[in-house]
Amino acid sequence: MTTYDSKRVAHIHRELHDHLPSDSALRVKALESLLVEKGMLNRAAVDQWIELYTDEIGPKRGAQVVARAWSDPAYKKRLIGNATAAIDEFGFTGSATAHLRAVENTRDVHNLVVCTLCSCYPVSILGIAPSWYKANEYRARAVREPRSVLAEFGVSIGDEVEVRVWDSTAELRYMVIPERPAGTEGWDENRLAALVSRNSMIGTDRDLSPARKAPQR
Amino acid sequence: MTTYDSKRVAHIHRELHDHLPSDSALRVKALESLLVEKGMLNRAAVDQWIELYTDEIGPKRGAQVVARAWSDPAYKKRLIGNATAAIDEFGFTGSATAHLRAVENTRDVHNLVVCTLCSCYPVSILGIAPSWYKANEYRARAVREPRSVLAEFGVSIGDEVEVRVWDSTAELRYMVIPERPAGTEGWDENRLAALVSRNSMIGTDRDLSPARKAPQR
Amino acid sequence: MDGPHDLGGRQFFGPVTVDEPEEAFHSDWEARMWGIDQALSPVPGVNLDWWRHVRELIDPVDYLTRPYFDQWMQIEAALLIDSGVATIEEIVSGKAATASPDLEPPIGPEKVRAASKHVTRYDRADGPPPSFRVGANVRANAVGAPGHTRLPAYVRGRVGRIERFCGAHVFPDAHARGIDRAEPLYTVRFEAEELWPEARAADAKERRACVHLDLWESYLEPA
Amino acid sequence: MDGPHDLGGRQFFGPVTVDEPEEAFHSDWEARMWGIDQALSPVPGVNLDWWRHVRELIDPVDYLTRPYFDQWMQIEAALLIDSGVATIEEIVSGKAATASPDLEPPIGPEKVRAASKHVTRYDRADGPPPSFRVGANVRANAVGAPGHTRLPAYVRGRVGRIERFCGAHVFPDAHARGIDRAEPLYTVRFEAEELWPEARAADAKERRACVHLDLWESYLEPA
Repeated sequence: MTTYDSKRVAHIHRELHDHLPSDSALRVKALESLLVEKGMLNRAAVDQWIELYTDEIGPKRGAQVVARAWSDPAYKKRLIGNATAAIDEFGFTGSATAHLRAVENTRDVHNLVVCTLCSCYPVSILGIAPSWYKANEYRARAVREPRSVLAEFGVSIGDEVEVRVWDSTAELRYMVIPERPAGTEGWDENRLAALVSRNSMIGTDRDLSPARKAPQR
Repeated sequence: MTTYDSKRVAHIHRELHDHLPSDSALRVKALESLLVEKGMLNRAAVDQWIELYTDEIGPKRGAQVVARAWSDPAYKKRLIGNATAAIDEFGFTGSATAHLRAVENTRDVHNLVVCTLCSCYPVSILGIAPSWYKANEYRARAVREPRSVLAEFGVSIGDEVEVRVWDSTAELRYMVIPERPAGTEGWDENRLAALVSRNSMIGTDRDLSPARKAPQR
Repeated sequence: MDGPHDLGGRQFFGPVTVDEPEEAFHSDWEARMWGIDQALSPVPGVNLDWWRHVRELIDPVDYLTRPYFDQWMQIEAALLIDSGVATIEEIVSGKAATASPDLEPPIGPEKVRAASKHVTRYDRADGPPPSFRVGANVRANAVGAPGHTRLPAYVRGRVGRIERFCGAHVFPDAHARGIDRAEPLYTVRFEAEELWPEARAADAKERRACVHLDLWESYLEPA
Repeated sequence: MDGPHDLGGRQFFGPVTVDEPEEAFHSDWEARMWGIDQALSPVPGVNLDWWRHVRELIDPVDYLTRPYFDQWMQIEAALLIDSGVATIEEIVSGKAATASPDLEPPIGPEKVRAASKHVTRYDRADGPPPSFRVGANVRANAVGAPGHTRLPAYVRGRVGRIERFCGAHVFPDAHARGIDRAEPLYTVRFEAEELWPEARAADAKERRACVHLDLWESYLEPA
């Protein structure tokens, strides 16, 4: 049973700091060996989790959701009204998406998602969060200077556009519905989904026009 | 002329981070050589500054001030009323002591000095600040958990004693006048001064009894 | 807790690394650590908020410098030691020297797909009703909490407007101490000018911006 | 500025290193750096508050990890580059590649003793009179300042009591931009219970404590 004792755990962390090897790979290798030996871990299950999130559970899921929202106004309404139920239509509910909210970009509004306190992310539809999302720089700056951060991603936001930042402080998770770009009239969902970058669903990408070069992932 | 441009300087710091060698001694050696070559520095003056602060300007000065305050009630009154003028009677005014304030420990009050924002310290009477005074741990903790910090210095403060922390946020500098210990009746100023530890004038030492073992400096 | 994790609005961090490879995992050990965290036998009493707090308690410099999944390793190590399941010597050596714990057996590979669809809800239907109405102005507490809390420093003492009531959700400050108690949760909108002094300047570069946070009722007072 | 330097009250830093050698300097390079800082030709426009702000602008992780006098080296290096007195290549190589600047010549060893007695005053006799009286309750601003400021985060939005008026002193927020303007300065006493949530608990370990800060008038409002 864990103790919920902050001082005790802070002390354990200092002990670990003093005794663990510096190399992260060595740390993890020893932990894995120990857990297997203690009967607390099945290596094949670890392999399976990694495979699942490498091949299947990732931003392509979110892109499918966005493409349907672009194509089907009734679905978009359901997605904005109750995103958890709407992604369940695809069978995409899962880790960290029990309470999902979809926020929509428009000509006048740009949305940007961050977790300043840790690394909350809608894992079951976007997969493993990129490192920059979990890094000090993004967490510190996204809430205070979103336009400067977006500029580093190559996204320029006009003065007339309101930037809405969503700091994931509770168990709600946020996904951005980017604007459907011009020039995609009549495209089917698969073709549309190919335009939807991961970053556009976090808010660090905005213009998804088929004509643009080198989309930021 | 300096620019007062924060963003520019932050950028320069990142450049320095990327280009300077990791070893501090190498960094300082290169800086010294460059300044001498540019005619901005006299090495013998550097030697002289170091010598002065190694041999002469240090906590022994503060100890003399405290010993006189213990011996001469009129001096103590002047020290508490205007510490800058009172240390000037010894010729001790100088770096960082243009605005000095002396705060007195009593049976009911213990004073502790810190600078949470940088490393402000009454240099001309206490010399170079100890490393712990400038370290993250002391700066973070002294204002929030002074009794725990004092315990690490071996100083136990009873519940009946009020702890007054002084955070040096302006150009005022603070020195603590510790309590004169019992058993020192009739001692002259030199003998008294030998009891006064540096830490007692910062507030991380309290009991200066001649009988105690291993005073904390 | 006023810890190193509370990064929102801290100034002069450098540029964001935008040119990251697209792969989910950037090295084998990161993938292993992530997978271990999904697959290991649960340590009794550990929940998401206590797990987060254990991360927050990592030495502040380590928190800011050690790689992300390296911190996950340290969280799990600390939880194992805290619970008496492993010793620090075992963690360092990777070799068991004490008896195996009597825990729920670990998940096998055949159950991973089903587990990936598992959803943990944090709303509680029987939680208390909301005291604030949508559109009301609220001020976030000026003082934080000594332990785990989800009220970031950058909104403390600031006034925002209730944008939405989200239902009663498990209160993290209590949950991190093992208590499952719900409180009304709100999405609150704060204007940039309320949060950041430089946004008040006439020539502010960051114009027309706001930040939304999801905040529990006891973090808020009427304003 | 909400930077890494604003350390007061940040939790779970480790123990203080109390067993430090008594010598003033613990290594030769530290002594050299300290001496260089005393002895070098002043760079025009640099004052104490801007110098402090230049330290605050060091990369946050470097600020928390690089040795103290190493940071002094980086401050001086940044000021030399900022002023056009040296290039980064010169700083790294230690060899001059550009012309010597037209600055005040450096101090010689014969003048060091006199210089050590030099006092820089920050009070201004012609500054404005105080608006708050001793004993008055005041609340510190909830919002900080975008640049250099000496109002620590841990008192923002909190109520204290004016303990003493210290005269009008040079205002650091302006001084760090090169402006010598004075404002009334006060010593303000804050009770521990006002600052720290855990100090409010009935069984608080840290009892009967207060913190005094010296704060300028524009940091304060009546409470």
